[in-house]
Amino acid sequence: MFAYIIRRLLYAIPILVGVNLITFVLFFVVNSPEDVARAHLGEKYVTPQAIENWVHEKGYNHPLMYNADADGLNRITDTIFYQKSLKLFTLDFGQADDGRDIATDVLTRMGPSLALAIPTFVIGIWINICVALIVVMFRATHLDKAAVALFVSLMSISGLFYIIGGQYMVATLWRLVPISGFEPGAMAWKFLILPVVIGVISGIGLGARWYRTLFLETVDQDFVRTARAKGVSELGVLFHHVLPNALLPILTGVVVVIPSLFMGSLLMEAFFGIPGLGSYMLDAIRAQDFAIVRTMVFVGSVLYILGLILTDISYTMADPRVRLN
Amino acid sequence: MLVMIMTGCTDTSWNNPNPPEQPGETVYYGSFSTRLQHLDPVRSYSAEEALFIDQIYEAPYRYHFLKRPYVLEPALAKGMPEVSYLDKHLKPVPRDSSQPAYSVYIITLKPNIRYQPHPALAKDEQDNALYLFKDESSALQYKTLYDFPQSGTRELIAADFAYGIKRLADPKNKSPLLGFLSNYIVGMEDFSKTVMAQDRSGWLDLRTLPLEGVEVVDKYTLAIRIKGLYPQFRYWLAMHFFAPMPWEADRFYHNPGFQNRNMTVDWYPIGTGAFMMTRNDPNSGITLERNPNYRTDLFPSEGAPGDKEKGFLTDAGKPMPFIDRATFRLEKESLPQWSKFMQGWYDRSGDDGANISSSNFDRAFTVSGNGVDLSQEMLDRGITVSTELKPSIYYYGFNMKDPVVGGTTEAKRKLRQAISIAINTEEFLEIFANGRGQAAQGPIPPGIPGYVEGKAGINPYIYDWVDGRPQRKSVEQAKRLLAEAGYPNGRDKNTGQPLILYLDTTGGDAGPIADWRRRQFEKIGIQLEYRTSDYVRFKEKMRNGNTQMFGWGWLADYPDPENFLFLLDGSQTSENCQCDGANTSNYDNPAFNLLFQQMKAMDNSPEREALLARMVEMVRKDAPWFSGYHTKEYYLNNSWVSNVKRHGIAKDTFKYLRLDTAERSQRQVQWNTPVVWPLIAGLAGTAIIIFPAIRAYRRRQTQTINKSTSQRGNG
Amino acid sequence: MTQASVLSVRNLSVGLKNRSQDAVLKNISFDLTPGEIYALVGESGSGKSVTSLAMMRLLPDALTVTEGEVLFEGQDLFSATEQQMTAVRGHRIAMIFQDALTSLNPVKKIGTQIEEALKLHTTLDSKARRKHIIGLLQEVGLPEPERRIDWYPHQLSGGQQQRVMIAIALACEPDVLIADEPTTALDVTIQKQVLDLIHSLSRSRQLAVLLITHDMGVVRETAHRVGVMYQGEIIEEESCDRFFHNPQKDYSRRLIASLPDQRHFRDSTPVDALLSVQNLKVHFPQRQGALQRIHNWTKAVDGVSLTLGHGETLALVGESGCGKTTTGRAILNLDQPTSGHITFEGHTLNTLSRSAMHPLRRKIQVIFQDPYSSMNPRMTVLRIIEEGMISLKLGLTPNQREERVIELLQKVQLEPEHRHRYPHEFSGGQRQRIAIARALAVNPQLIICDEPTSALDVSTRAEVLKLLQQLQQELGVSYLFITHDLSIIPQLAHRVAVMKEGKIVELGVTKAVLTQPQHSYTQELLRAVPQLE
Amino acid sequence: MDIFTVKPVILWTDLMLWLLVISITAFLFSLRSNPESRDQWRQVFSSRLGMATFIIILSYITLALIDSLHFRKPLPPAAGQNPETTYYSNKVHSVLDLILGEMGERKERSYSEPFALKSFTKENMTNEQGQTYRDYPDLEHAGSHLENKAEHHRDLLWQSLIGLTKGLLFGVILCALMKGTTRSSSLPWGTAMTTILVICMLLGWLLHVGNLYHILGTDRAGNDTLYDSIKGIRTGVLIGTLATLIMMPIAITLGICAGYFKGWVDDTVQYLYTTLSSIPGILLIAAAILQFQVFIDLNPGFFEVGLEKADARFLGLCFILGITSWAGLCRLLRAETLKISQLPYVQAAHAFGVSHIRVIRQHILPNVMHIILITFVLDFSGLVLAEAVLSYIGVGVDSSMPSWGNMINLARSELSQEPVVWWNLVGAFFFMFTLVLAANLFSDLVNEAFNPKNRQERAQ
Repeated sequence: MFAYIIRRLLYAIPILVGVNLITFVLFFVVNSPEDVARAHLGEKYVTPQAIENWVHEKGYNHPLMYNADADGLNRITDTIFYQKSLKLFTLDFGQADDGRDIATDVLTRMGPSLALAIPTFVIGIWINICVALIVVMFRATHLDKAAVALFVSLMSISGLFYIIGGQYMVATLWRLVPISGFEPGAMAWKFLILPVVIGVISGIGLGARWYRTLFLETVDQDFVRTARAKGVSELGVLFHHVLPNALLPILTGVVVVIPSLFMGSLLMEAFFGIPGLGSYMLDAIRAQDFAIVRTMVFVGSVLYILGLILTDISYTMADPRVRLN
Repeated sequence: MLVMIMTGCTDTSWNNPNPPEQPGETVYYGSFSTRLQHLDPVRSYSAEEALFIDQIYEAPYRYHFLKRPYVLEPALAKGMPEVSYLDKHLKPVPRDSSQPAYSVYIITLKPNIRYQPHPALAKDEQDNALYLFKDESSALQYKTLYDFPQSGTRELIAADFAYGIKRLADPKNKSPLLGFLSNYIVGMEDFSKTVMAQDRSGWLDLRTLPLEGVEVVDKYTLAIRIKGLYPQFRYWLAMHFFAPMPWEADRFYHNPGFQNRNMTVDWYPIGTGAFMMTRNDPNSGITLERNPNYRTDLFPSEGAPGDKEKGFLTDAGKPMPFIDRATFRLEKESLPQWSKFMQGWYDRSGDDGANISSSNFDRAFTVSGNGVDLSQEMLDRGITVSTELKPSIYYYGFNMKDPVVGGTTEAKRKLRQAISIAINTEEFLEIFANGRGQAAQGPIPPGIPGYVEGKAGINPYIYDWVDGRPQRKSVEQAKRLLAEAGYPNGRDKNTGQPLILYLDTTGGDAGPIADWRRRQFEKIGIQLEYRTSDYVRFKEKMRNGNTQMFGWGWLADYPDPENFLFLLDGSQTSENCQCDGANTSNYDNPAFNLLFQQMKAMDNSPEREALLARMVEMVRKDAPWFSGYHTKEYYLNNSWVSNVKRHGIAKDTFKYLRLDTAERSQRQVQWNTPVVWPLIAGLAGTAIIIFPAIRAYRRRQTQTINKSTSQRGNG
Repeated sequence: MTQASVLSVRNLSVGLKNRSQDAVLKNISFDLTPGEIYALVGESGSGKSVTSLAMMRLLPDALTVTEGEVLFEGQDLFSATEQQMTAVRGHRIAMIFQDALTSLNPVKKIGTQIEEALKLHTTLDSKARRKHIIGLLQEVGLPEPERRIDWYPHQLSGGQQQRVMIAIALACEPDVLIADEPTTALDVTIQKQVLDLIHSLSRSRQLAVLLITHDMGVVRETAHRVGVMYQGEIIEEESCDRFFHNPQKDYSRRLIASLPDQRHFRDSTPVDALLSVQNLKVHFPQRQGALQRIHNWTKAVDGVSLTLGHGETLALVGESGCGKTTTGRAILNLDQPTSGHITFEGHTLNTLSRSAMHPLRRKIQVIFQDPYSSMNPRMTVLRIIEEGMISLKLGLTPNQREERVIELLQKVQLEPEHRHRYPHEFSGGQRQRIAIARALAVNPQLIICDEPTSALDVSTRAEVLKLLQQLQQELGVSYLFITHDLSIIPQLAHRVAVMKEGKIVELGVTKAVLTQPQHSYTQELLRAVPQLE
Repeated sequence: MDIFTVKPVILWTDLMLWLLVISITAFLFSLRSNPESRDQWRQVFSSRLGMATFIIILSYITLALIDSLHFRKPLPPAAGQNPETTYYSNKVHSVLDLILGEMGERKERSYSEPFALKSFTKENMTNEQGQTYRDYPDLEHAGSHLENKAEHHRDLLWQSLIGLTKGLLFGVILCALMKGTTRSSSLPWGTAMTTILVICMLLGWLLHVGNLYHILGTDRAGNDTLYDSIKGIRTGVLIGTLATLIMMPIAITLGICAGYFKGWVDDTVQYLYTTLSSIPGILLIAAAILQFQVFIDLNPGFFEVGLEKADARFLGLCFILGITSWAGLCRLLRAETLKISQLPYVQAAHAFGVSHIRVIRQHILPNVMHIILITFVLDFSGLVLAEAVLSYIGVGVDSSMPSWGNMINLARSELSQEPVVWWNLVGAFFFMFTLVLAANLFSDLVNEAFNPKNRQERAQ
């Protein structure tokens, strides 16, 4: 197991390099550092000198990938790619193009993101599973059919409508919660409850439907029949035999996203004015702030890979048959 | 969920987004829409940022809060600057002598003005700065500025201004004005060079380096020498670029490792103003608090005519500021921001920029013949409106270098005039700006010397004066001009090729406005194509002058026609100035340039008016701009807010603001009674779903095989 | 036997839920008496399993009972409520299923799975339960139960898993045990043990056993009474001995006749070797560690040597996992041997490159075990059969190919127009014929038959075997016949090679090996084969 | 305007959409030969739901197709113009615009409620006496055919009847044609007919009444909301199909190669898709789109009319969406190929010395087709929804392209109005919801029919 994790981590390195390469190319294939500079300098009275300074200070005054007029190793190391992108491996995120330290921003913004994402995630899964189990209990009945129809309709509605509608009704019409905003600490739930509820509801359609199919697949298996032959009641079958086994495929879908929760939810944060990483990314992209984007991409992929490893580990815990190697 | 609702009930109303306040303090609740980039007085150059730092930093002079037209008054300075003139040998000469080589501005400060409490000024017993660190490791426990337990203050001295100006001259601080002011302040350019020559690894004490044009005469007196005559310079002295900066602060912020924690001047201001920044979270909000060391500053006792009636003078002579704390939340979306204002959680409809999105505007105002009135709903809520005609102009420009629309030939002029007529600016304002603006008759907006009211002030090439108001010439007129320009019905009179014009935008070529604009051109048979691009590309095109038509705008730095007409001065084209020229349409008219130089050097006077009139006429004739308008901003104030007279240029207006908190809290409760029935309905609904499920399960448990039908138990 | 029946099924009929007119079961009736083993025999799809599930009210959603009753100690189970039913299942009537691995919950310890039944139906406390479970495991003959009680199903062998199933079934001392194909998935030796176990249990516990199977041998060995099922009906019910001596219905006769004749052996005359395998080794690496270094080898085939003559059949016998299939694949050059020589007509196959192997491919062909997955479902029979001709460049025109295909189809007793059909339109037996045709298409000299009959019903199995022999006589092709079923060997193979753990333990003329086995393992195998008399 | 003088504009997306449709139909026909897949299709269509949803989707696609025939109208010849050269308007129309008739051109000044005759907001007007007063002004186009506003409702009813009957007639003709072509089988043609009739009647009504009133009102700039929603169909359908189409070739080749050849090929492919899928999708999309936009802006020369720019960006979006969803399909195919290549019939093929190419073409590809098909239908609805979100964030389709996402984006702020402006949201919602719902239901059925796992379950 330990060896396995080591191997996965080793395997992660080339992936991360690739990821960096992609983002890097994406940004500099059309943009020149000067463009970035102009985007970040003010409106009026911008002199070439000022741009020159900016580029120099931000360290964009190197060749992109390969430095021809350097010698030896410097040809590689004395480039923007090496100094900006590969530095990330040392978890040195550097400064955003507007001069703020990225690491601090990421850390401060992580809180709100998690405060929103984790409840949505946990409650969501819990509710989905419950709903799915109930539906499966009544499989092959009209209740089941109706439920599935409901699920499909629910998942056919764009998330935007859930958010817009929910915000409009609950916050504007009924004045039950603040429309948007965020206060850290005890007050937070007040701002979070609506986005969480909306997030959960908008997820039910897809989630419950998926879990239902998983459960149904398990219900048809031999060992469930055995359990029934043992005289286990319907509920017993569902909870002691179907659920534990159906959890395995659920794990693959669920565990992998857990680390990604840190990345926050773009839409929710935008609509509800929650200062999380989601909106951070959005702003960075709109402002063409390569420093932030490359960091977020890096962090994102690290978390993703983490998720993959976690998935495998959780698998070995849930399923005695699986051995890692 | 229910539990949370219960706890929610302890609050006055469930949807209060504001944190609880200490009893007895007056807190202002506001919002801002764009994330702040720079708070460094020498660097920041946007209205959004000025909204905050102008409360904190003070310049020697400021604009009178009430008087119109805009006039300067001393702020940190004791009186207005004494200006004297020197020839190139630094001999004093009278002003009217032909073009003195230098002007000297002597500024005398008020005594014992003190800075806000700030750790940079904290001292220990030996009177040494408390927070100076050898290396990064010893300062790690201080994550933000507010982690420092001690703080101190000291008196403001003339040297601080010198230091501030030197920071401006330091290229490292990336002041947008560096290039511009170098043309005026003597020795600034050399200073920049010498500074960059130094070792810039740590803190560089700028006091050690001389800046020829800036001289500290004594503790309270500062002399600034600028090249030639530039009367408008006094306006610059009213902007935060000339705010004092204590050298201790600069040293403090250069402590090792502070930079990495965003502890910079650019992030934590230190000023003498009425407020100081006590929380700066760019992601969620900003808090200003009353500066305990603020000097006695009394509310003005005289104002513009009519201010007394409007009640702007009720607080005359009272010490400012009137609020203890002002919290601003970052509101990226206009919808929630507006809703919160309507719920009474924000005191004003917004603090920065245009803050009533046009969809909300329809709700707030009723546009009637004689301007814009508050809607009944607003009146019922006791909401008041304060308007402001910004000294600004938004316009579309022709690139005078462009072969199709540019050039000074009669034909081209006619083409431009035709287009200027065809684009119905009034309709544009009516539809898209809800009449929040006034069509421009020339480059100079109202409230600025050179602007002429009434019949005399209209643009005769585009408007006729019909029963007491300017009326746009007819489309036929435009068509005629177009035909004369060689494009009958928008087709080349030789080839019949349709005339296709290209407009460069950053906005994208879609949406209602784009459609509308296309239709305007179609009226005279011209096909309009958009060339969209992001802001950077756009700036680039402008710089290289490879545009044909473009949208642009200008917000005045100071209320002087020079600040507008220089946008058309030949020396300001990108080509001539080798910079992002302010003269976007590359209008280079020798006669105009000549007059500009004269006008620039003059104080306001009838002669100057005459010059201005001639220049404006030239511009109207050549029509390098079209469809220009001056924005008129509307701000809504809840009933409990008073002393809210908008100022077109000055942003330091929070200290004048007064709140009636009692009324506020009472209104908030009244406006925010939650509607509970949906909750109960929801809970009931779920119960209704759960209940039959349970019963169905029961039934299933007691099920037997009924052979006749095919209904079966669980299988 | 005149004992009172503990459970009796009265004209039970089962139909599809939505279309209940076409019945799956028609008026099934039989009785079970304590201590008696009642065998329900029939080929796949005859409705044996449905019967058992219907009795337990465990039918899949698609099916539904249309009429009839199941009297357990006099009361009708169909009129009992679901709750009452749960009290009966596993407590009074217990059940074991065909595939033990899938029938056990993979994520629960076997101890827990047995305990569950006890929890439900007994009042024992946890300590007592554990004791009881260990007792059970001993009874069903699971070695060192104290340790294994905490194992997971996948850690046990197939036989052990089936024993655990039985333990679960017996946990609450039921009166009736329904065993649905309990041994089909097992090797002969294990099969014997399990059957013996059931047998002894039914005697010792006075257990009424309903044994559902398709294997007449098994029936002969264990059952007291026999019911023959055919298309959802019990067409004949008899005591075991009488049934086997004079069956009434001719379907029953066919069933019995289809059992391979084990008295006559094919005599073999030594012939010159077509294929010879010397000391063949096929090892698969086991990787481990961060860098995936090979730390060990699985020795699938470990030094096999054999020869096969022209027109000869060599049976390669062994239990699952003994490496017989791998040997076959190695000869086909589908698996790369680790060492050893495979010589075919003087070419050493395992040294040849892919291209050099190509011309030889037409000489060696293969027939696979599973008739369902051995043909591409998206190709017509024609294209399946002619694929080899095309790829091996027999230089035939499309028409010639088609003629050849027709001819082959006739040879394997299929209709020429079948060539335009798709595999899934054929029965298992027919498919196996197509597979044979495909193998013959390139008229090879050697065909490797990898368990070609083990997935077939008894009757079809006999036919396929007969066909293979005919073809051998006609074409003089040699077979390497890989199988686990000793009973079919005598009439099929000239010589037999018995394989165990990658090695050949005994190789010789069929008669010699089967009558006087030398190696103990061979003897064990033979003992396990169910005998009809 | 006669058809021959117009100048056809062929956008890349038009081309691809037509190609796609043609190829899919071809693919389906090729499948018919195999009885197994024929049964599967029969199973899909034998359910009423399957038939109905399919026809709904079909009508959407048809609209999209009609909307994908673009052309530019010629300008009337001007004085001094030599006759053989004709110049064209820079406005691009599609055949659908012709069918929709005036709907697109009938712009009001600003908001108006559905079916309203008067504007939504008061304006000040001058009466005969010349004094100004405030009231709701009449709409320019809606109900302009009425000489007496009083009979508004009666006229509405009457026109609706006309529209419905028109649609009905058309529908009947269609059904008749269908009856002629299709021999009766087990399929529920009845349902098909009714669905067709209903859709035709609805369309007929929309077309007829929509040219007299604003059925879904107008938006801020006075554009007919119904028109926008209908124009949004093309975008929705395109994004749903093209994105998958673009990524499919890569995914198929790489996935199958990885699964079949294993070894280093497998490692490389796995590396590729792990890398790609480990980049946060939204970031990748946003960054790519923004950069692509910059590229477009840098080379305005490539594009003759604005629409082509939007189209290019749209293609870019499809491509990047394809890239992001590429990994999933690739992974599936790899796994399936691994499984299949172990199956006896592939082994047998090896025993016959069949070449790799042939094995892949004959044995692997046909047997992973169901996966490709299922992914295709399953992704469809997801992509349509994604478009809305991306457009909201501002990295979706070009804002000049009519799309539901853009509509929602514009309509958001209208909720704060008093009284609330709901029709723009509702319009987008309705059209989007119908398509996605139909797609979801249909894909369910397809999945059920083609997924071998489900097939086994049915076998039990």
